Amino acid sequence: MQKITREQLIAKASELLSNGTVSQVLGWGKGEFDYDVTPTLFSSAEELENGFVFNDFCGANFSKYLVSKAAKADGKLLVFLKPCDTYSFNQLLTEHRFDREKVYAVGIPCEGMADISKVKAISGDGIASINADGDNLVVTTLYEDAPITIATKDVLAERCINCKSKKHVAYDELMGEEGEVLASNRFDEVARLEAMTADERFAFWQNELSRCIRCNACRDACPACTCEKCVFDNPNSGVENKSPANEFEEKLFHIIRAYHVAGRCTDCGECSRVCPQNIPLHLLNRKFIKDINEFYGEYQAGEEVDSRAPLVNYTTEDLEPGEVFDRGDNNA
Amino acid sequence: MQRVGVFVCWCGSNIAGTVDVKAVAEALKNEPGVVFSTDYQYMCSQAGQDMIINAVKEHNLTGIVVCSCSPRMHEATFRKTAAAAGLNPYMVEIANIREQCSWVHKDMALGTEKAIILGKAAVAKVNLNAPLTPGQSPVTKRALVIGGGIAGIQTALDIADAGFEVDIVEKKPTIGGKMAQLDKTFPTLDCAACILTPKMVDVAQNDKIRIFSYSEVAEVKGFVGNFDVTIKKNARYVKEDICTGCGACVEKCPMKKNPNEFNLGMDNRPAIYIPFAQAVPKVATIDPNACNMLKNGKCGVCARICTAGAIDYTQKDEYIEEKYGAIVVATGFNPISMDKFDEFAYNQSKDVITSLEFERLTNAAGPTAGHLERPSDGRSPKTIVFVQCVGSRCDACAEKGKEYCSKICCMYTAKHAMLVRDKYPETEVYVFYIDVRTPGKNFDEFYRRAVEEYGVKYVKGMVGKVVPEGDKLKVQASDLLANKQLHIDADLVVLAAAIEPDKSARPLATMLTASMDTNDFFTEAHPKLRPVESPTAGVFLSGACQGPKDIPETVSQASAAAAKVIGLLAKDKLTGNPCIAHSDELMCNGCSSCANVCPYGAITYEDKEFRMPDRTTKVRRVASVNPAVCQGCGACTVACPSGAMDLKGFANLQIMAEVDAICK
Amino acid sequence: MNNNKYLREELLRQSGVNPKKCMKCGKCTATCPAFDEMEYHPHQFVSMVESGDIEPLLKSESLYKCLSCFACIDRCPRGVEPAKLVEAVRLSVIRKQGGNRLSADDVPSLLDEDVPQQLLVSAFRKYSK
Amino acid sequence: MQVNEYKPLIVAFCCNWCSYAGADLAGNNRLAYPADVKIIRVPCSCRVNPTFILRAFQRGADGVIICGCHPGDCHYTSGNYYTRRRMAALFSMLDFLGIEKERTRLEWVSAAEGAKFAATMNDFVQTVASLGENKRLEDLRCKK
Repeated sequence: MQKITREQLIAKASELLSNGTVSQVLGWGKGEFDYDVTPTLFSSAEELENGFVFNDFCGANFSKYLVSKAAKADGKLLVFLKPCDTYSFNQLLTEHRFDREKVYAVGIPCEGMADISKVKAISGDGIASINADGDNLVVTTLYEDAPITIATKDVLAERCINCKSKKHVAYDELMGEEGEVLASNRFDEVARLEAMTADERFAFWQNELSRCIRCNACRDACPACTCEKCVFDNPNSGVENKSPANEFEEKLFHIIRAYHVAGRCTDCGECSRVCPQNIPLHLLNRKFIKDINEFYGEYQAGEEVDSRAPLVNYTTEDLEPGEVFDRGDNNA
Repeated sequence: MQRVGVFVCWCGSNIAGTVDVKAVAEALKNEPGVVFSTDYQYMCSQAGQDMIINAVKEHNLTGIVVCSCSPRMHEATFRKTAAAAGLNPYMVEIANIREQCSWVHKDMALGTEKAIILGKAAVAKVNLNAPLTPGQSPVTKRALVIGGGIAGIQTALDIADAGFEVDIVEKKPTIGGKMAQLDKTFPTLDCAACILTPKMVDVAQNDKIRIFSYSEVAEVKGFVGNFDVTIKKNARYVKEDICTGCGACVEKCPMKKNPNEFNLGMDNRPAIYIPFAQAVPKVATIDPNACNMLKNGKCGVCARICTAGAIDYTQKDEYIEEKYGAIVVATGFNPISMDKFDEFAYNQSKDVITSLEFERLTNAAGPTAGHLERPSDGRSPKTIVFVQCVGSRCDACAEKGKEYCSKICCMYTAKHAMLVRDKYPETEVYVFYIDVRTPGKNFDEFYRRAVEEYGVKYVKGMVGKVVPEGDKLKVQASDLLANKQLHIDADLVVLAAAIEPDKSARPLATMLTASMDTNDFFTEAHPKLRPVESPTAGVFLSGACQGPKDIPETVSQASAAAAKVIGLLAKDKLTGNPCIAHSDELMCNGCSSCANVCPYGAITYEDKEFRMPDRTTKVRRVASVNPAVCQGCGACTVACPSGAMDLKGFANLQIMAEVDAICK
Repeated sequence: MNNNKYLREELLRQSGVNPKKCMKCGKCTATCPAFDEMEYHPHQFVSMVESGDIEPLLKSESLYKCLSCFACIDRCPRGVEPAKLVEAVRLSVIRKQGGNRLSADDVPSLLDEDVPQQLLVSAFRKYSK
Repeated sequence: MQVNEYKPLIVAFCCNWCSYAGADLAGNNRLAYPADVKIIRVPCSCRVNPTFILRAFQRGADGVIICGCHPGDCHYTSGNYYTRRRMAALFSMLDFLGIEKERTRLEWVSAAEGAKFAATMNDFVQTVASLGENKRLEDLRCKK
């Protein structure tokens, strides 16, 4: 159950629309089902009342939408940002991807969002409705007579279980209480993989990446992937390719995708959220983040506007690539 | 499709000995685009080059591959050959089948196989080559020298001597810098003023040189050959062109008690002042923080006394925009602050001074008219302790001091000690040293003279603490060779403070996009081979802004920098390297990744309007590469996430084609 | 010699001192208030430990003359921290069987109206296992 | 000397100013190394895009080595510092995906280090040869 309600958000949005602070609202819109919430632009209190939703499935990070939508809006654009979204917001500002003056950002608290695939794993398919009831979700399906009650905490998305921060690093206005940067265990899974043998790791990734259907959802949802034209669509890049014709290209795509956001990725987890094949893509990003933290000192992309990403920076004392693999031995 | 000609060189038996050149030529015939393939004994000979020229004409070749020695050897040669044949010189690729094939492999079969592969890679690349034309940019034939010390003065004089106009920007009211404050110079002991002031006069009288004193650089735009610089001329409240420097105002000014910067605060000056008698320009300056008229409108004595009418209380800071082809940084150094060195009691006793202060104390134009007197009571000191390496050669992690050796202290301390013993032979002089470093012509001889002829007591060890007690300074020190602790009652303690770059250097480096090391010394383009150039084209380094230096070294570097500037300004046009980065605006996101990694500051951003497919327009921030500044390293091409940035001559597709050819 | 090598490494490990950083300026010794009491001075501790010449130090009264005032640590331009090395050598002696410099029985004889209690406590801690 | 039948394919990216000159010097001094090494000249090691490395593996390379000026000696002052970070991140990622880390290497070879160049190549070829064919990052379509 979120601490902030749909009604509070609509009231805030309507107020800002009516007093002229903003001309449009970027918010979560009603989809076909209760769980497929869609990013939507609202222009009036009426539209908000009819279409705006806020529930445990509002995971979408709106920062990326600002790149295209903020420039087009006549006045300011209101955007609701969960704590993790604000990091992407700052990172995009660092990269000059939208005009800060065109945006009115309202920070909202987040209790963690649910993962629909985890819900379906319990309830089965054919979900007709999902409603929050205290700390539970009540699910009705076409195939079950009685509603199924699921504890929300049992179906939280992986990124929310390992939430890195409940603190907003950017906003014009904050609703609810400000949270703290959390000590999360988000690198545990990466560490577990690192501890495996190379063969085991290869088998793990072979299994995961071979499921890729190259739908590009990870790229399209990623707030760091805002290129005017992606390198994979650029014929002059030499790596242009559109489909995962074989396993090399699956790997190539995912290595390059992760490499291109390395140092810029805020670890918002959108890539894994949107992956229809449930590939744990965030692990690739977190591997880079973990490495960068260990090699070059702690760095959280988006924590500060105008911070210099580690891969476009250096010190004369940086470790050698060969030393990367020796570190463990030295400590032993 | 290109029409490629392949020319395989035997290099006598150098290549042909381990590579079957005929087989190579034959194999490459079948590569895509190749219409002609041959081999010859010496491709670089006139006959070989003629063979290429004829083949280009005969077969309408558009690209050339020479399989020969290293491109580092003969790429330039074959580019000229191509140009002679009417081709663009950048349509040539070299396959290095000598240094990287025949000379390192002994097996004919393996060598031939590898030579064919290297040839294929070159063919694959040349198929994607495009004609490149080096950019040309005009050169503004004027130079700017930032800093008017001996470095800046020498550079300016040398440039002006070659017939080019030079402007000097100096933030103090006069040029002269640190050298003007010195008494004598080592190792010859001639007086600093006697050799410096004539040069200052030369600067003033040279019609090619303009001096912007009491001024600073406010903004730098542009690039090599074409800098646009904004100079901020601070208000000195005296009209420079009218003031005769007679000094009447200085004498009559009632606000007399202001610390005199030129004498390092050891005496006072009036609110209106001329730093020293030989100042250039010899013009008065009003200190706005000291002048009663400027502070509360009461006084006006100087304006009344000035018969020339030069005083102007309403003067404002002035911004002047100028164009230059080259910029020389000569911002110099300062001694570091002694605030953190409590053990030497610098802040507790007036009789603990820095070496630069000692220079003023012994200078005939200084606060004591050259008589060595203790700052506290004016008595002449009987025992003087010199301490070396104060704040130099410290640990990188130490809270105080610098890691480097300040280089000049050993010699000036020997000079000071020698001068004291010479003028006041009854004075006892101790020098505490860690090492005495005297590389330089006649330097060690000079130091030995101080010890052997003048009886200066050099003690290997360091001073641990100085405690003022009564009118004495209790100095506790170690004598490491005697394994003793010494206790000396000194009258004067002189600290050889480390030197550091002037504080103005850091913001200036940012403006110039010139790089600095962690100590804020400017970095040279190459530590051995290009010591007076900064990595930023058109920016040159003169004097101690690049590292600690004594006067002879500073002057030689200043002249070297001038020579580099003259070489640049002598050109009418600058021809660039055409293998530079360029950005595809349609794909650029304006994310600044490329600009962050560019070592030369060659990338700028502009907001550009783009027509969208739906006929609307959209303004986007996009990168543009300045062809005159880009050196073609390619760092930006990898930083660019979208692949909008590419490198001409080493394009993504070209390198990938080479990879493919090798791996086929 | 082997024994010395082991002891040397142990002393360096315990103290965390890197004697190679020393540039032999002698500022530590220059600043030492206990110089006249000490047979070996701070800079000698650094160079003797570095060269493995540790035996004389182990036997020297200097170990107990060092005031642990840390002036040498404060003044060292190279961050070598000689006092930590003196401390490490002292510890290596008093930690040996029967190595205590001060036993509880000695204390009463040392009592003196002018000696502050605190000093005895601190000496006891410094000189005993 | 151990005779290894398997001939690996090694792609070496060398910066024009130091390592390529170092390779030339190895040639001038006739310091032998296996013909399996094929050098591609780039202006600076920082020109080497990770995609080039992956491309080489895709097309059948068994090892890729990048050589640049020693840190601090870069012709472009700082290019190799970026290379060092990029390659540290990339190599670590390849290792994370289970691709043998011995197949990638970054070495600093100056223009004076012809002997080091030859020794490095000998060592790298031997290392890669002992791993055998690159199977984990290959594209079967590119096989003959």
